[in-house]
Amino acid sequence: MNYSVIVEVTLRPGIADPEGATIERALPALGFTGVRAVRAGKLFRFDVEAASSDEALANAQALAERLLSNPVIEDATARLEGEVQ
Amino acid sequence: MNYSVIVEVTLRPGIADPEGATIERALPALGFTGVRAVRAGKLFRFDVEAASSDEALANAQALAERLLSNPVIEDATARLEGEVQ
Amino acid sequence: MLSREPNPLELALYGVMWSEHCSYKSSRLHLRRLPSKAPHVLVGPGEGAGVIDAGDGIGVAIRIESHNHPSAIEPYQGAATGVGGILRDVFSMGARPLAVMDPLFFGELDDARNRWLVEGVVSGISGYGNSVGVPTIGGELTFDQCYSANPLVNVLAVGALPTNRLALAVASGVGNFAVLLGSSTGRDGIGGVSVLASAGFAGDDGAASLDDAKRPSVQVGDPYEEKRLIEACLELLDLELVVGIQDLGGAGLICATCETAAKGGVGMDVDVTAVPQREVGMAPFEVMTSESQERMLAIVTPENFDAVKAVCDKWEIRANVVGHVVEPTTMPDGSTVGMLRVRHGFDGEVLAEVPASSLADDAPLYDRPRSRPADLDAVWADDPTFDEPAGDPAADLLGLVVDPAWVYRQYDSQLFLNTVVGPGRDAALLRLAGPGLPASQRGFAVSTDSNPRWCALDPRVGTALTVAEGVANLACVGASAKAVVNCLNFGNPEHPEVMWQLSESVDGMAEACDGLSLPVIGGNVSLYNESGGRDIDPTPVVGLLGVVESLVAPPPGWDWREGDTVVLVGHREAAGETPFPLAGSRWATRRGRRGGRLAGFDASRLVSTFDFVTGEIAAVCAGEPRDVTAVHDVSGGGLAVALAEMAAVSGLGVTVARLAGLGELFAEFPGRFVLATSDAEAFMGRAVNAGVPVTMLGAVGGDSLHLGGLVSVAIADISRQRARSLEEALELL
Amino acid sequence: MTRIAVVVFPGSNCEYDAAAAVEQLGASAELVFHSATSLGDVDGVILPGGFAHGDYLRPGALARFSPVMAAVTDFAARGGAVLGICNGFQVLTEAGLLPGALQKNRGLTFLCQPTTLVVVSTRSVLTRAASVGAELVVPINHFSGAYTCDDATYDSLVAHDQIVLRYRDNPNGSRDDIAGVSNVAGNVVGLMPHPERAMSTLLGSADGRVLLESFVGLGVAAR
Ligand SMILES: Nc1ncnc2c1ncn2[C@@H]1O[C@H](COP(=O)(O)OP(=O)(O)O)[C@@H](O)[C@H]1O
Ligand SMILES: [Mg+2]
Repeated sequence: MNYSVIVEVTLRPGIADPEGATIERALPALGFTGVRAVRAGKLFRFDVEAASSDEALANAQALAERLLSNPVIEDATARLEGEVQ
Repeated sequence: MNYSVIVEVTLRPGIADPEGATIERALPALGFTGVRAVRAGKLFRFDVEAASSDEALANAQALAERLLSNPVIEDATARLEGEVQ
Repeated sequence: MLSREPNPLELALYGVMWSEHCSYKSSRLHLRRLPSKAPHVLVGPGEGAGVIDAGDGIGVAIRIESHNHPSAIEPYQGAATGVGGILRDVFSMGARPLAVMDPLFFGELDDARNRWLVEGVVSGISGYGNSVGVPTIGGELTFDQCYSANPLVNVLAVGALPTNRLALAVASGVGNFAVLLGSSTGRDGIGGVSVLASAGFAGDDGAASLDDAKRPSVQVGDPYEEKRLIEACLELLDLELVVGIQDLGGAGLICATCETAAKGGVGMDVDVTAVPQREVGMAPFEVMTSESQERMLAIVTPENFDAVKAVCDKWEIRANVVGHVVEPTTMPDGSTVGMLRVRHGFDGEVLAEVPASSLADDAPLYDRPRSRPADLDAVWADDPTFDEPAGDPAADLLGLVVDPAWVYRQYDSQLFLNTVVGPGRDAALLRLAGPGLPASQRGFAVSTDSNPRWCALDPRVGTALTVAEGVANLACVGASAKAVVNCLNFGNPEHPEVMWQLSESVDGMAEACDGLSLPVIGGNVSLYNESGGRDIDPTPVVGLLGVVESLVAPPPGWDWREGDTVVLVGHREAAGETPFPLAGSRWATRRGRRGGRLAGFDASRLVSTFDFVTGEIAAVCAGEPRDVTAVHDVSGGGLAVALAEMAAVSGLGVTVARLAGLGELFAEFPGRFVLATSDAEAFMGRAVNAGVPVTMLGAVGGDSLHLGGLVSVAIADISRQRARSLEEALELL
Repeated sequence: MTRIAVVVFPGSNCEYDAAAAVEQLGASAELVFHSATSLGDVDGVILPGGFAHGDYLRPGALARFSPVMAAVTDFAARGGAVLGICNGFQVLTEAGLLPGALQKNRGLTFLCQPTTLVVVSTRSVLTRAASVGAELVVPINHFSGAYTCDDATYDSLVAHDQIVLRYRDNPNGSRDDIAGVSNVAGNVVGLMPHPERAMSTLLGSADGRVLLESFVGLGVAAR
């Protein structure tokens, strides 16, 4: 079976996020008010071949932690989007 | 009211994704098999102050399209995560 | 020191300030033996950066520092924040940063984690250095098992200033404000210096648990903030709006406030609530010791504060008054002491009160036990010079040629239109020019060098030879050496063998600097570098700064031309004498031979050779007609590698008729140069006149390198191997 | 004397270099801070290289909203000569003044190295003084330099002779080896290589001169 997976990588709480902070500082000048706490992260979408959805998710989570993020500063979570052909 | 929002920015179909391709190439050496069609994107999380959840989402979608993505190569979608204090 | 029991906050502040990293308590005793004086030294060790007078009203500031332990945990951010920190040291002197160099040391690349570290560190330096807008013009790249899991990431920065803009980190003027500039303060790197740089990597209990314990210490760099901070600070100094200025580095605000107060002989009240905080609920200890990046402390008169604020607003930099300079306190015995007070509100509760100088200057001084390693004689006896079989020297040569271009291509090496010789050659050579500097035709040159293979065999001689190698590299671009900075990367100082290595290394550096008339104007010590429970090989990194008086034409490169004569300046191996030593060479190390004795360090012999080569090349730079067409010093890999690199770059071979043996091919010791000349007779005449040993090696031509019947190899093979070997090892090809 | 405005965004870093190159050619250069709402009385504008706003979000994404960009857009619409070098090129595409977008390099690393450019069109303010087919050695210095556009845009680029420079050996995965493009009128040009870094043999190459000479000289006269 093939499963489509999404991995979100975000900076851990307390870790400085210069990109998010810079975007937030720029917003009022662009006419966007009332936007706060901007945090920038990464997103990965891929297909995993596995015997079950549980196995697919476990593989994706392992991949997320080992390759797509550095657990010292980032959190990574995988979630299943659905089955694909 | 304050709403927590997530914006996902992904490359438009047909636009080359060197980052996704590089990750995909590196996988077998790390023992990950059966992973395909890797696409890399960006994720933004922020809080929006608005009168209603509809307004919050509309603001976020506008921000996503005007600033957070480049329509020449990227698609952007905003979704509501919930209310925050 | 205090005539009472310190409270917990005070104790904690002492703990951080007296840590190894901040106080140099194990090394200070030894560093005193380094010579630091010369007429052209404007600022010696002890300030943010050393500064020399380079002529034409221009001062050049230089400083080197390690960021080893942070880089082992988060290579990108560890390296990036290393660049940020060293730049602040330089612009805190009033100098505009003009160049960065990055000596790097990693474990072998057959290990995936080491490959991950290499890619992370290089992209961190690239990401920060390019974005902050300072060219990275060179560095070093060394692989050895001893750095596995404990990479060394040293960063050197050079800046230039009109000598009248020189700024010092001093607080004076009672009533003046201490203004915090730049980023808000978070919990980044709380206790970072004491936690990270003063403890080793235990190794056996597994990397994961160790990473967990150290997680909160990771700092994230923001080159964009730093770029604006540089522009704002230089503008403040140009407008003479600050009394003193200091960067916030290790131990953050506490270090900057107590050091500036101690230097000014004044007291300072610091209000923790006035510090802009990125996170909620930070304790005073956290605010005072956070190592959040991109922050500076400026001492400003109240009248100038509005003008300071205006400059900071323009550059979108925060500026908050966090301290007041106050009168020193009169003690019962009549003496006066500048007190550092940490308060909750300027009129609020005093949370800590300690003499500023006791925090800054009174750290204990250790004379840790030293002992010569017990196995040293056995190591010396195992000398490859006498019994290692020749094997296939051509294959050895191909195994030794590596072009680090994959690394330095990732660095902007050209910004400011100064780079005459960029990375990839012997030393970098830049025009001495930049925004706000007086006009000058001078150039400055920088080289970083190290040789842990030599220093493992003999830290004293190895370090002395390393200094000489730096001078040789400068000579290749026509620059006269003016000053030395050093970064002493060693193992655990609680091991007597490590302290012996450190002490020997300092003596070797002192001997070389005395012999070559060079002042040491700055340095940094990184201890507790251990991998898998084993101390790293002693790794003193030497940074050399030189000046070219007239730079109107580029110096010769490595590329010789058809018909040129290739000559060797420096000693040849004489028949019947002891062969050139192969101990500590890259050739021997590749064969697993790590023993033997080094050649000695002989200053008088080196000086005449260095002066001759420097003069020849400086003449080319000055635009004088010369017959020298190419130059390269003999260093890592020996004469064989030097010739192979020149052949590869030129696409033209050379045939060398006679070579004494493996020693002449692969031995490494400074003081030998390969030059090419279009007029051999004239060149030899000048060398003989200068009393410098010189021999003709052969004529340029053909598409192969033939070395004395020992090596015959096609240039195409050398070029391919050079270009590919690093990326292949990184598994990128 | 030809007057050139060099725009300084926070995070720009090649502004002094661009100004020095322009002055070397006998024109005058004025640094204009991004908060300015007018360019003053100038004959041309350069958006220099660097990392405007830290390149956060995307290179050029925040800079294009700077107040000065309204003046640049207006100047371009009136036929003024506008040159974006490297980060400046990225700003111009984000601002919609040039078609396409610049993506990360193929190898996912920053690249600072000499490249050989081939002049494709002389119908631009940057290439008027050059000749088609000429090869110029000019360094690149970027992470996001791979030119990208959809097929319709590409066809239109070709139809209107908007491809100005190509790489001889594509270093970054750019579509059709594109190193620089212009708008239809040819008065707005962006390129990833740095001609201001190729102004003297002391620094390795003087091949950038012909490009900047076009820009400060002929380009303006043709307005
Ligand atoms: N980490 C690095 N960053 C930038 N440049 C480097 C790096 N490592 C090596 N280089 C450059 O590659 C060239 C060769 O280095 P090296 O072999 O150490 O030179 P040498 O033997 O002359 O001291 C030098 O120009 C050096 O600056
Ligand atoms: Mg050398």
